[in-house]
Amino acid sequence: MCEPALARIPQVLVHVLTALLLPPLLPGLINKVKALVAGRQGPPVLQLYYDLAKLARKQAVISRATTWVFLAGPAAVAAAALVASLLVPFGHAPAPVHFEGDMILFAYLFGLARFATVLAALDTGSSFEGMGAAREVTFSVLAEPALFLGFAALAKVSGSLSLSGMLALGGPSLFRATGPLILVLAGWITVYLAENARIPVDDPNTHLELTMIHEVMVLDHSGRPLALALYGASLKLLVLGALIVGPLLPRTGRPWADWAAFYGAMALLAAGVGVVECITARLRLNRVPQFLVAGLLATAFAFFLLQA
Amino acid sequence: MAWFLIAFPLLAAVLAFAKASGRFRVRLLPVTGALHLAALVLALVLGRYAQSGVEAWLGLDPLGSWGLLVISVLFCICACYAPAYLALRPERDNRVFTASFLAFLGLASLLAMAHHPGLVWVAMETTTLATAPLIYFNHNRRSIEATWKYLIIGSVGIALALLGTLFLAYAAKLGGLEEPLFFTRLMERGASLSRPWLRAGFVLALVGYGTKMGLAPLHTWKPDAYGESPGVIGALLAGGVTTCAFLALLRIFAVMAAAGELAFARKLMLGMGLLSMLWAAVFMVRQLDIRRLLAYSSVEHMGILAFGIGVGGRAVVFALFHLAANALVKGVLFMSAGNINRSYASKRLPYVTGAIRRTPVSGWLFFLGFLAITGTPPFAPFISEFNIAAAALARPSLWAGAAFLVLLAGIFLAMGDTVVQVVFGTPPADRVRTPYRDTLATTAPLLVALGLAVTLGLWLPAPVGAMIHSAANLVEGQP
Amino acid sequence: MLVAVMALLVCCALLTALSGIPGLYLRAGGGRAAAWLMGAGALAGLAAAALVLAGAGPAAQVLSHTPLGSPGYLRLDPIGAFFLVPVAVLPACGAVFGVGYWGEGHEGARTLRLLYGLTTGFLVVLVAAAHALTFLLAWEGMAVAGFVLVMAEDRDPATRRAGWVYLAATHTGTLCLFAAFGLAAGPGGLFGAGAGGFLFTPAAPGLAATSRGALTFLLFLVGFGFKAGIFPLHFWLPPAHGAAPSHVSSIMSGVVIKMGILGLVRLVALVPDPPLWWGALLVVLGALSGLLGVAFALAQHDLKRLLAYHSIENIGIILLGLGLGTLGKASGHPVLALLGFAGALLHVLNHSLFKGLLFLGAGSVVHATGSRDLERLGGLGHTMPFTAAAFLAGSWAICGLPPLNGFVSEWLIYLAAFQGLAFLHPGWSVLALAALAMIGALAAACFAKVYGVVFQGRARSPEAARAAEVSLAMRAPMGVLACACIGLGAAPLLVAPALARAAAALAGTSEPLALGGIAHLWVLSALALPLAALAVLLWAWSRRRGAHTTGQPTWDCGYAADCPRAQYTASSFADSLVGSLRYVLWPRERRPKLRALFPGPRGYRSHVPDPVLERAAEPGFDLAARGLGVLRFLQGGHLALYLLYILVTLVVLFLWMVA
Amino acid sequence: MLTDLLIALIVLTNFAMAVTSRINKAIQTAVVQGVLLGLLPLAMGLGRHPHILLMVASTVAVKGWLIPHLFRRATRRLKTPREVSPIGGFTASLVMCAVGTGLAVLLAGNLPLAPGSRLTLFVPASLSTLLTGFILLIFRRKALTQVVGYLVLENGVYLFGLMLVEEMPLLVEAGILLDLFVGIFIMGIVINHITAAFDSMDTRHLAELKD
Repeated sequence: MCEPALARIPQVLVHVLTALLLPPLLPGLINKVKALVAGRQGPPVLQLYYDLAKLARKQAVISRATTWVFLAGPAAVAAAALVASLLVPFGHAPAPVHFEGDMILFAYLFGLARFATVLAALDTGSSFEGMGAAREVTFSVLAEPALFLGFAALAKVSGSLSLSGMLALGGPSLFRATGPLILVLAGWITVYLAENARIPVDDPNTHLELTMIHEVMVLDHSGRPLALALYGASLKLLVLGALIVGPLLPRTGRPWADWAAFYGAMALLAAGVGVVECITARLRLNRVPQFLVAGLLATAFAFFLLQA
Repeated sequence: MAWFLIAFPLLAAVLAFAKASGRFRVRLLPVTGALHLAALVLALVLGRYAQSGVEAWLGLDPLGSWGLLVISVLFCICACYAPAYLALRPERDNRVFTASFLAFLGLASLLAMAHHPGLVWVAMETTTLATAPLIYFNHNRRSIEATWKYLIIGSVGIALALLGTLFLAYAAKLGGLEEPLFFTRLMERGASLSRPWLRAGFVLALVGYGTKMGLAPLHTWKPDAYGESPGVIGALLAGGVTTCAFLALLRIFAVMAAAGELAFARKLMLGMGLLSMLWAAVFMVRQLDIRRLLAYSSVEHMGILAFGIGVGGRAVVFALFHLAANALVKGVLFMSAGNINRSYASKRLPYVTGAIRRTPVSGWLFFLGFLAITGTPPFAPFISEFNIAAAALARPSLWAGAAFLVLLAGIFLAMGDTVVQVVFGTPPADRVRTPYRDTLATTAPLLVALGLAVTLGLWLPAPVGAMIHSAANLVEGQP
Repeated sequence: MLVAVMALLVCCALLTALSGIPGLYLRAGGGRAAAWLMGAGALAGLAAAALVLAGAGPAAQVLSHTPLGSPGYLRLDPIGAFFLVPVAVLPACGAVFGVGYWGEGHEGARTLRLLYGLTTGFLVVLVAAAHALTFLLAWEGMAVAGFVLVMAEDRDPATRRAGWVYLAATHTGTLCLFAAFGLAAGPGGLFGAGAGGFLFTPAAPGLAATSRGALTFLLFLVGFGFKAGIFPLHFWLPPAHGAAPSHVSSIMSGVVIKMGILGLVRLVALVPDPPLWWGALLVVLGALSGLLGVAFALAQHDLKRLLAYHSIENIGIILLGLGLGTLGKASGHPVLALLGFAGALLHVLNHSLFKGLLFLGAGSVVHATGSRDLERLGGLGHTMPFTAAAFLAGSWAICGLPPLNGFVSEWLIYLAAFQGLAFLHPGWSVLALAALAMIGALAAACFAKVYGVVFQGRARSPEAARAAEVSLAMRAPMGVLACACIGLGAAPLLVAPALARAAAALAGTSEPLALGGIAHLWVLSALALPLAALAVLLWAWSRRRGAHTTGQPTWDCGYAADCPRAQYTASSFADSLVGSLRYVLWPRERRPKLRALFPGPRGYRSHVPDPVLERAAEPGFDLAARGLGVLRFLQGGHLALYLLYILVTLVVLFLWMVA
Repeated sequence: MLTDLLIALIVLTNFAMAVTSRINKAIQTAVVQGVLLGLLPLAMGLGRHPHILLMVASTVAVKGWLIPHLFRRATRRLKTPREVSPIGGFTASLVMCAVGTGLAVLLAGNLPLAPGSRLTLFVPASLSTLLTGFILLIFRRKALTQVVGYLVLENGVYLFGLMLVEEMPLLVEAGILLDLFVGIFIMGIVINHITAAFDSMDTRHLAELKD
């Protein structure tokens, strides 16, 4: 519920600003960590901010095969991700908008984003983008149930049907449900990597279009649409990340400390992703479903562990 | 009045046989039918049927009235159709046809009104003989084969029915009854009749009249006779002759019921009913000849009638109702199939396809008739089939009801497969088209029949409903 | 007030049923006359529904006496009124569409119009039928009229086959209903003995748990399941919806199959204490239908067959809601019951809107290109922008994506499943959740494929290249339905009171709980607005004039050969999913064998047959027919044989009598 | 005593019918059976009723003269082989006939007669004759021999009818005479048509209508 309590205004303000401004930092962090681990200096941490600024000024090239959907896609992605960011709590405090069943809307907003991306990709009529789109939708079939089974497990533990409630596990229930929680998080991490097109599911830095998933879908985008697509992707990194770090964050009761903990956790997550990208190889495409099935099974198992 | 109903058609038959003019004969048909129906309705409205003397040989009791009403209406419809049909067959002399046609009505009236088992039997016998020339109307090898089979099987059946009647009489004799053995007396004194003789008599009557009715496996003459005779004759046989035989059987059934042998009789009826439906279903599968298909459908519906009687209670009411439903819809089916045959000069798949294109009215009527006969609302058979099924599920057992419904489903599938192929699609291009076209004369009687079937499916005049109810009571042995 | 409701209902039924009549006598303009009449009928129906849903109370009307039985009975209660809404709206839209789509030039256009109206009339009666005979009358009337509609193009053998399969399935289902109504009547039956047992009266407590109650439920389930297209009784649906003219497919899929759901809803509403297993069975069947429906949809390349399989999927979703609600009712949790039922009911409405829209869109595509084969379409978004946009709205909605209406109902069902976690054995909730999530993802995959292949990219065939936008008469209904999808998605609160009333009637709770309050429907509206605004804003920003150049070909990674046939096809798009589901879908493939170094042209074919129809029902019936053919000798023409039967019958009966 | 003798003879004619190979012989046997039946009422001591005398006369006339006369005319015109051409041989027919008689006895055992009735042989004999008629109908191929079979079957019914003829003469007489007269008459007409159309009476030609 959105109590328009005056006291929450600063909280909400920080939340919104975080959602708006923080995301492009995360890919920078990941890349920096990757570079450092690999012994390179790597691009600046703020590289994506520069890229976005530049793209916003550049002229876009639009294929004559496309329709309005091509441009609407990235806009819808960014819009959906922004609205979704309002639903997920960044750490300690409830999200700006929270209500019973908000996790369903949350998940479906990302579904919307995916649908929009895929349609924008198919609008070009290119085989490569079709290929990427096909892969994206294929993998989501396994990612979605994993996400929902995780929700179900958390709802069962917390007794809440809202993201803000189920992610804010109190101490006792956290202890009671450590095992299931770990399994849920493990499952969600596979979802996280898949949804954000990271190794081992997808390699954002690959240069072979035939093997790409997300990158190939925005192959024809340029200029502002590309900026929106990139921004949307980074926002996804933040928002889904908040889902994973949420149950683990401490509740200090002091807003600034909690915020700091959240930022720190996100940085750690990004670093973790970077490290994973360094030490694992990309899976063959036909192995990806197995990876996701493992994630799905982890969440399902978590749920049945709760029952036992 | 009773005498008029019997004698008038017979006189008309004699007149038709004697009078030389073909045109006159043809006109005689609808006139006789209409007058007969009018007289019957008048008699019923005047209430003359309510026990017109227990000790009379002839009279309109509820069961007989209902049966005769069905026959008379069907006859009227067939008689209105027949002139148009005969006009299409100028090469055939219609003297015997019209005479037999008219004689049938008189004999059927006799049967429906007869109060004596012997008289009923005589009427049934003569009805068989009167209809044999009708089957032979086409005068070719196929029709003679059909007639021969009809005659031999029918005669054997009728002989058995006679023996059954004699057994019944012997049972009465042992019970101390004396002539005349009116049904009413037999039922009143039912308890004193000799049970073994009664049972044996009923078995014989069931086999005998069942042969005339066409219960499987006694029905074997039906596909041939219905298949080779003109459509209008098929309609009259399937709705009229069978009704006569059913009435005759019900009379004896009622005696059984009154004598306390209801359970025995019901079991037999139930079994024969289900067997008939099963047999019909088996032979309707991939049946390429539409007339034989209709014949098997007739077997099926005789099975439904028997089944309904066998279920007993409420189902008897609906079995009697089904008599009318079946007669009307079978009329539509046989006559529309006849029209379709006439247009294609064939009655078999794959030659007869796309009937709604070549004979639109008959094609649609055939299709609607199919839907009606398989129990689709709002047609009358729906009311009876649904209620019989519902009653059967409650009693005697779930299994009887389930078997009934499964067979109905199988029959629908089997019949529909052929009917859809016949009705829809494109007429074969390489077949000659005969000059036949649907006209008002060849379709209006069918429309009337179908309209009546719809009406009965939605609404039944209260007096008729009361008549059916008291007829059902009579069948169950409560006069 | 109640008199007015009944009058409006009868008006609606008559106007729609008779809408085809003027066309029989007019030389031209019959379609328009029918559309006007259907529209007027729809307004009357909507008014009646609105009055009842606004709380006017159920209106009842005794019809004339059926022969030898109790009187027929019409009763418009909130449940019926809720179903009346799509029944009024969709056929009217289809009639308008038909003006452009199925003009006088078509063979049998008049028959089609007549039967179209008649089907609608029967539908209207059906939603208000409160008596077994009335119900069956309307039910079969609808089914048979629907059969003739499916047979509109009966010169095509495939259509005849489809029509026949449909008729066979619907009649088999009806016979199950015969049995079910028969069992429900009388003492000990669910509906009791009052009025011959055929009146829809609430069951006495405890009856549902008896074995007779169980059998009754199962028979109803099979009977209604045939109509609704519950897997594995769905097999008639894809061929029939594929073969029928599109505006017919639209009402078939949009409202006719919903009547199966109506039947189940009526049953659940009349039973105060359904056993738990009813709900569980519904949930399992729902998950099965939903998953298999969408999986088979994915593998289709005929546009209308694909949509038909999606109908099976959505029936699955509705069943999930209905099952969860039944579980709630059975276990005495009104919130769960209300959410499940409300979700199911709303999805009935929603599905009829967006599936109607999608079939009309498919009809436009067929009308413009003459092809239903996805692989021959493409690029229609350029030539048919309106149809494309409308189809996109429908696709959006059917995938259950916010902020369109499909999301709202799925959201309610999700909520019910989450609620169930606390109250029920969680297995049912988890099954429902996992199934819903997977269905959602697969549906999105499927509609990405459809929209992408049909409307995006470039034309794959000359027919597709020549396509032009359809006429106003065809666009207008699509527009109306698309607006309804968007409107219901953006402001579900508008229907919440009506929905709550219908769901409460179903759940058997006397006080209609404020659904808006429980389910936070208003938040959905509140979030839909910024979402849409944000998207539009960003879109406007990214397409600002001067910010882009057009006219370039797609960057194809260096492959300059500009050949539309090299585009990704529908089959390839679905290939990886179909491949991983091949143990379920069992595709028939013909792969080329490439032997030589420079192989010549080769073809590749794949087809996913319907498992029930093409692998079980048809071969089964064929086998049965051939098996029974062996018995033909019994009627072999020999008189001696026939006489032998009589003798044997006589002897057997005598022996039986003696024994 | 005399009745029992006559009935025994009638049953014997049944067996004779089963093994007769010539059409003419079969007809003759049927005639003998018919005449025996016709005389039976006299043996039963019913000769005092005038209407029964009338019946005896007419039965003997019809069965002993009219029907064989009709048959002979038909066979004479035909010039076809004179064998009855049975299905399955004469032994089979005979065995079945015996089985039928056994069945008849079994069945009759279950049907109690009026107390003090002396007509104990009537029921088994009538049923046996009925079944023999059936067997002849079924296992003979010629249309004419089938009619003979029908005649025997009728004889069975008639035999039973004699038990009732005293009390219910009308029922029995009307029934049996009508059946015989009209049935045989119409069959004769149809046989004429058959022979005209097929040049033969062999019913194997009459198996064209089938499924």
